[in-house]
Amino acid sequence: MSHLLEVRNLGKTFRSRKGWPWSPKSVAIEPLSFTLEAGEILAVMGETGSGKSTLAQIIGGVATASSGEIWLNGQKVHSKNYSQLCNNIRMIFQDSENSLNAHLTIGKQLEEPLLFNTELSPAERRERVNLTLQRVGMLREHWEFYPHMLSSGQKQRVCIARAIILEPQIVVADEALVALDPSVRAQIINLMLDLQKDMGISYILVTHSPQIVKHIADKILILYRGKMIAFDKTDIVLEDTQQPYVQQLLHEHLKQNIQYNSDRSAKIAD
Amino acid sequence: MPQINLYHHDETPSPLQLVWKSYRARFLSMAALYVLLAMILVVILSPLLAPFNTSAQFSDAIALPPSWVESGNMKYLFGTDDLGRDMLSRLLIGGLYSLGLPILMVAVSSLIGMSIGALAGIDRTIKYQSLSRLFDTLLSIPSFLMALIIIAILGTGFNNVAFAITLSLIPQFIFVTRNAVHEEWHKDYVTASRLNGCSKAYLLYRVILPNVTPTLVMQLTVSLSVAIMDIAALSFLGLGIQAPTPEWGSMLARSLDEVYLSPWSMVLPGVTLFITIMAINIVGDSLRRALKERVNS
Amino acid sequence: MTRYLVGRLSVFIIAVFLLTVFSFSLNYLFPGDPITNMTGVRTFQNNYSLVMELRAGDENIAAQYLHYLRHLFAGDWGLSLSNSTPVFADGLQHFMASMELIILALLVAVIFGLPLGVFAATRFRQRSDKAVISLAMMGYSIPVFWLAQLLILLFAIKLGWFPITGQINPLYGVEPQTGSILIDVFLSQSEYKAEALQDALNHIVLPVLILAIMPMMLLLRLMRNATQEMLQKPFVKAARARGLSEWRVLVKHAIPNAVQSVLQQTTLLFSLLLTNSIVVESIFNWPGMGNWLIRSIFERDYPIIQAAVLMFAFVILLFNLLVELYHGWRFPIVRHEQNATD
Amino acid sequence: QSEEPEPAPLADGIIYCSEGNPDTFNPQLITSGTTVDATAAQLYDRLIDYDAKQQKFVPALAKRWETLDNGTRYRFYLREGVQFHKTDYFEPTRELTAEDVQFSFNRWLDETSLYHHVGGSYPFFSATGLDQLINKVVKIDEMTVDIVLNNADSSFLANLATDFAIVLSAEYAQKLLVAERPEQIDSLPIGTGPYRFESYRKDILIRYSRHPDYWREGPGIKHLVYSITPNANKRMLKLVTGECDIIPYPLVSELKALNREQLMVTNEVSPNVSFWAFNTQKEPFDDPLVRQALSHAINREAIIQTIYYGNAELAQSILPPTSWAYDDRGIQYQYDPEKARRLLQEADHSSLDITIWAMPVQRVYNPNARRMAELMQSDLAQIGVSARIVSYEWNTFRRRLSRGEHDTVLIGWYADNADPDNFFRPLLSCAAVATGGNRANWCHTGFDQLLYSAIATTNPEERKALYRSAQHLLNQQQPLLPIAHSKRFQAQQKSISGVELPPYGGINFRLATKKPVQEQSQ
Amino acid sequence: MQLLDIRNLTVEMQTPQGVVRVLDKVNLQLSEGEIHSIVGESGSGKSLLAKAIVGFINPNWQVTADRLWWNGQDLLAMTPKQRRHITGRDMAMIFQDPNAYLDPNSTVEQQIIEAIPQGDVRGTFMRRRVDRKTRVKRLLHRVGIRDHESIMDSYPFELSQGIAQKVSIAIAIAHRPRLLIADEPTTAMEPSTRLQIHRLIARLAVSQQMSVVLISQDVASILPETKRLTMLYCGQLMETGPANEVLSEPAHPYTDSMIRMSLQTQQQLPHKARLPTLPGTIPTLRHMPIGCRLGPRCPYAQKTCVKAPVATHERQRVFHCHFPLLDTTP
Ligand SMILES: Nc1ncnc2c1ncn2[C@@H]1O[C@H](COP(=O)(O)OP(=O)(O)OP(=O)(O)O)[C@@H](O)[C@H]1O
Ligand SMILES: Nc1ncnc2c1ncn2[C@@H]1O[C@H](COP(=O)(O)OP(=O)(O)OP(=O)(O)O)[C@@H](O)[C@H]1O
Ligand SMILES: [Mg+2]
Ligand SMILES: [Mg+2]
Repeated sequence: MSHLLEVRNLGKTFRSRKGWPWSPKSVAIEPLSFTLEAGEILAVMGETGSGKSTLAQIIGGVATASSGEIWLNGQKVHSKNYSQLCNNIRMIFQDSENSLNAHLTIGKQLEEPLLFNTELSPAERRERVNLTLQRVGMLREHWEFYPHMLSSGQKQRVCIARAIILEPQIVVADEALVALDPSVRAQIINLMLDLQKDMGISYILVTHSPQIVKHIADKILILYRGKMIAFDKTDIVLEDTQQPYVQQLLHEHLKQNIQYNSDRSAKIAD
Repeated sequence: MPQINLYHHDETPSPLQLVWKSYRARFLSMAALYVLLAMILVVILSPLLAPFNTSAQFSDAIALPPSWVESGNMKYLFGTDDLGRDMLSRLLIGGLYSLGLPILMVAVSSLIGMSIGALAGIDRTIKYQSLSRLFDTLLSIPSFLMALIIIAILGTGFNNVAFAITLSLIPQFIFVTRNAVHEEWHKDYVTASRLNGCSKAYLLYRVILPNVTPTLVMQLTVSLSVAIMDIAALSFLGLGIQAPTPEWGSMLARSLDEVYLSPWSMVLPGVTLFITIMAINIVGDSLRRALKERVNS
Repeated sequence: MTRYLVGRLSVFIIAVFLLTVFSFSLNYLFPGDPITNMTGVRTFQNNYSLVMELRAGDENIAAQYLHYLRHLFAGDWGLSLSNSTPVFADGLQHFMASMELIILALLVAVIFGLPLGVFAATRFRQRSDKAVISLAMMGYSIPVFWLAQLLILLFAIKLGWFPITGQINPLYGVEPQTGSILIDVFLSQSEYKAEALQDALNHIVLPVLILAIMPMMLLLRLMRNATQEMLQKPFVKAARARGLSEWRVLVKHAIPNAVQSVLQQTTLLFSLLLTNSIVVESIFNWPGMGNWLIRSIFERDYPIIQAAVLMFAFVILLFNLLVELYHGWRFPIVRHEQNATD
Repeated sequence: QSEEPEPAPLADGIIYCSEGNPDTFNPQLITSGTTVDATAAQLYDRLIDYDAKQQKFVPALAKRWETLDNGTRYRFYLREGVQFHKTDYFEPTRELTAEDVQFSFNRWLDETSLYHHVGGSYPFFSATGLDQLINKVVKIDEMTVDIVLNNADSSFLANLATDFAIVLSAEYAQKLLVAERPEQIDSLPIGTGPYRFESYRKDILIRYSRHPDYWREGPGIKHLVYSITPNANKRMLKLVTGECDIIPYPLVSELKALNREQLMVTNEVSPNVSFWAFNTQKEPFDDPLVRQALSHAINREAIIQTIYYGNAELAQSILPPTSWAYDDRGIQYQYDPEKARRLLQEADHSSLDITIWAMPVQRVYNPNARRMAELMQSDLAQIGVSARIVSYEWNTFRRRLSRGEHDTVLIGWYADNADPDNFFRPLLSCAAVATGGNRANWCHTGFDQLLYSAIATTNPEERKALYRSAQHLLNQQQPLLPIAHSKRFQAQQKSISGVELPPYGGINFRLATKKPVQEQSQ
Repeated sequence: MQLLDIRNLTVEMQTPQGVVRVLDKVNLQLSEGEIHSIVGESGSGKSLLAKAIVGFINPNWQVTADRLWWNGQDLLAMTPKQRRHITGRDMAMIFQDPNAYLDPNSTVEQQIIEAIPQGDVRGTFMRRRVDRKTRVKRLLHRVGIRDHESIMDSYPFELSQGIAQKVSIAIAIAHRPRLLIADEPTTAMEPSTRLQIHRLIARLAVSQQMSVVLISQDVASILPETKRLTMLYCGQLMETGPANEVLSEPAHPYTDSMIRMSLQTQQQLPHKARLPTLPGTIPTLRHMPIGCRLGPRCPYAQKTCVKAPVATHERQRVFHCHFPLLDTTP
């Protein structure tokens, strides 16, 4: 049986400076391979500049790989084939502020993928958009809104709505949780988990936070200067004490603990 | 929209409406806009409004001062020039050449320049930094100089001047459009739309265009004032629209010979030119300001 | 810096190269015989065939271009069609005369424009700011030829303070050597040097003033907006929070950064300055490039048109290069930004 | 403001703001007034001069002359001790001799002369037929020259006294031949005149300085500068600001409006005419009917009022009324658009597209040709003729004009001498077609016949009759429409004196002086 | 005596919709050498409070307080100049995005030198230069930058975020302030860098005898050394008290949910379980609820919550809630 997503020897090099044909190339990602199954959450970790975003962008179709292949359900993914990509892999960006078009209403923006990838009638499209808006916890009235009228949490919800409206199998999120308030962050995590439960979506999550990784990831992929130095189930990576780098990345911050009287707060209903 | 808003009880203005709202709030901006619109209207209607033919010479009213001066005559509101031609009619019809023609030229050159600029902006073949730097460098040659070169090649004359200025305005449009589109192109929202599988045309017209509209409108105002200045300066130097045509710059140039006998023939075209350019500049400036205010809020 | 320098210089060199290609092609675009347009030797003159041979007139275009380039760099820019004087030597004098005017105007614009802009920014949206800025708007919108006429009427005719044409009273007998009148007076053998210098200064005031007004107003507005923007920036607030005096914040932090952003728009400034210099020189009979160009267009003196265009474009490129180099040298962040973007 | 004494260089120099660049520094080569103004009287001397006050010829380089052989031979006795200019490009070793006179005349006369082809053509001499008239120039001895004519000619002495018949230095010419730079004789001039050449910058100035060894009374100033200022308005402003001491063709009415007391405007009657010439070798102007029709269409009264501000007289003939040969028969070609339209229809041209070439410069006879063209444009529009105004830089303008590229041209003429012949042959003879002086390109054998018969006789009555019929013929054929005879104006600082305006063109700075203003007012 | 004593600080600003209280009767006490954390979500007025302390409030805004004392002196009664003097001498501030708060066009060295008080360096011109340089080096060492040579000549854009933050701390402590206000100094940083900065601040607080006000969004990112903790929500003070007490026994429902939302404290939560969270979103300025602003989101809210709760004092702790989780009955 084929995997949902199989990445084979994917690598990416950049010219360090465009315009100088003879300038040396820099390696952003050295060839790496991994697989992802349906309904899994894969967390990608690593320090700044280790190539996390590059990897996410290649899988999301924003950038093209210099080498290697991506297979989806046993089919090869062609990087410029947007319709194949759209229906299966979608991307959420870090900066919800910039990833929405300031001059289009939310409804129009959500309609866009439907317009280009389905044959739905306008009424059906509208219905689908409304449904999706509700699914991410927003109202049909938001159709008429412009992005600048929404809070950052709502914007991130719209981005998620845009990602799931075509019912993809994989959603790639590049540091999508960083800029959010704690309460909103928890809401969005809940939303993502709910969606996974409902629709069986797999996530590829780029993040810095070991807490989040520990809580929701099924697998962890750790990059160090473009090299994949660990890829396995979460608990296995967490237990792995061989690599100091991995330990540093995952554990240092977990030490600091707060004694918290949990009996009291049991009063709070979920 | 018959739906009820549950959360927000305000209207939902689009960003462009917001810009307009903050533009509208300033008295000076609106005044300049009204002046400009009135000018354009007057220019469009000038063949109807002009009381006399521009070349009609009234030998009984040579170098008559404007009507508000004691020796003036109400028949000739702004007085007459040294050949006894009605100043008001000449100024009005002159607007066709000094304001109408630049508007036309800017329209044509913006159409051409923006199309090329938009294509260049999204074209990945011109991605080399040095190459685009080079274009930027070459585009820094002023439009007036380019117009002069074209006139040197083609010779003076109405058509050649119009052609020269139109041509010389195009590079600025290419430059501005290309940079604006290029900048937007790398923003996340365009990437997102691209990932939605949008066609290039959709990307350009629906996604990017609204975002660069204010920049382009601003460039339009800049180009318009440049075009007006250029054509007036060329005519003033005698290389533009030639004498009997009542272009404001050439009227100004020929009025110099009688500054003392009929000062109004120099003051009036100059003031008209000045007000027109100032109105355009204020509109452009206010637009920039309104835009900044929207971004800040 | 080296990389930045090399990058800028190579762009400059390529631009100059393209410029020569352009001016070469002008010879073919202008009406008449290309060789005549290049050299100023008319077809019926007896040395035409010699020139034809020298310029590879019957070989292919590439060879002609190479010859053209060689002559160009050797300073042989042909002869004027109207009076057969060597274009290059003439051009140098006109060039210097223009530069004198332009540089002085630029200085005036900078000396008055920048401080006024800063002043307006510190009084942001107060009455004095509004006054300064409306004045700037008016100064920026006034057609330069009209302004020149008004100022001539006021200062020269009504008040009689300044003369209106030329560089110096010709009776001082200062012969042009460099073209720049102040230098020429200095070099001249005249026994009335002091008086001549004063006369020359008197001549230069009005054109410089008129030429400076528009760039000055532009600079004022740019500087005001930039300073104003900088005063809103976090680092300025941080500097204030550190207890630095307002003056120090302005001088040490706001102004240098504002200057950096203003410098990015100098292209506009130069094109304004050069465009206006053409008009002003024509009005004041200033023997500079602009005047030369306009006259030669009237006289269809193609070798001169070509030379003037070449010089103008070269000046612009050079100005831009110098500003960019200064910019990159003084403000390292510029280098950084430009190396980072593609 | 001019309380302080001026520094020396300003006190002993005069600036004349001329209206254009000279074509050359040799008036033999050209008829352009600008060139003549800049060179003839300043750099050179002639054998004889014409004294307009006494109305007679006076000695100049020739201290006396006599007529021999029934007026076909003139003998000139040259003045001794006449020095040529000493400059940094030439040092004369000898004084003026017969050789110089012979060289100067042979330059335009003798096609075998080495210098004949250096300058190109000699329009004045060919237009007046002087080159045909003179047989040869004979050197009798060092200080005596004979000029031998083919036939007696009443206008000979008059032509000899014009600005064109100047004397060059043969020694300089010889030196240049050796140096293989003969063309330099016209660009770095050497003469015997009151001023010597210093430098010339195109479009900017010509610089002269006093000739220290001048043979007669010279100027009271050391320097003379021609500051080249084509724009009339600018010339006037420069006069007001004191940058010019004298200007030609002032905007008289403007100056009066300015009312500055240190300035004065002089005017003089001047034998000149401005006219509208039709290129008769071009369709449809080869048809006299068309020319007449167009002539009726022009409101010349209005032109006199608006262009000349009334300072001119409506021209009925090409000859000014002051000339003894003038034919006064009332107004010719009355302003009559109806008639014009009718005539045009008669000639089968109900609508016409023409060009009017208008001079870019002011001349005595026409202060603003372009504006005049604008006026005419609207007049012509009334009879259904649409006219386009064409103008080039002055030298280009004349070059193209002589190639006959124009349809019609607004130009004019002012007399070089007192003889009525000077209005006819240089302007309308067949010979003038070839030299480009005939702006109408009109060659009429009958008319030429009349002119030559008038020249051949010395009987005034007979001549008068011949010229009358010539004018009559002209009136019928109408190759050109005379427009106005203008007064000649000159504006100057009151501190300048001694500047002479000879009635027959040119300007003479020989006796110019400059006095500080205070001295004068005492 | 308290170093800083703020009672009922209120900041009101004019909006097109009317006057809005952006800070509503906030109290803050701080004693010498103490680390005080202020926690709240975005828009809760944390930065505003900090700005009110250093006196950088938009002059059009209305600032009132029963007491705004610095070291016994009333800050509100001072002229701007006096206040600036005190601020410049005794206080320092660092911010979330260090790069934006450093002048992009001067080197690190120049900026640190500028922060060194003039009176500290004496002697001849040359001596002063050398002296200044050694001081800069010492400061850099103190904030844990060993590679001082290259850092000194760098421009801010050449620094990584962590280093830049260290530099801005160096600038802040250059004049040995008595109070350091750190406004979310680590929010956008990687965990390892964040840890470094936190340790640095804690160490400096002890070694320099500085009081520190640390502002953060999240209870997870406060310093372990924190003495007291203040919770803000929408400009209202929710709860304040000794940090360990507040964290282990939150009295206010908001504090409680903030703690529970933080994954750091939720070790026992099952894998992929839904997280506890407050419903709804933070209200915008224009739509502030009346009374207790947490009202619409509070799981315990009842009718009385439309009235602003009064402060309840419980030993060291103060909280504003009608229905506190803590048993307050004596
Ligand atoms: N467009 C590009 N051109 C050249 N180099 C690039 C480009 N994009 C990324 N790189 C380089 O590739 C490497 C990986 O970058 P990437 O953005 O993937 O890192 P990251 O792990 O996402 O870092 P961060 O945590 O800061 O987001 C970096 O060294 C970066 O400099
Ligand atoms: N300059 C300003 N103009 C208008 N409103 C402002 C301004 N500064 C702050 N506010 C408003 O004041 C309130 C408090 O702002 P403040 O910056 O203190 O929040 P914060 O708690 O620091 O939030 P964050 O975590 O986002 O930094 C916010 O609602 C904000 O919208
Ligand atoms: Mg990244
Ligand atoms: Mg904040």
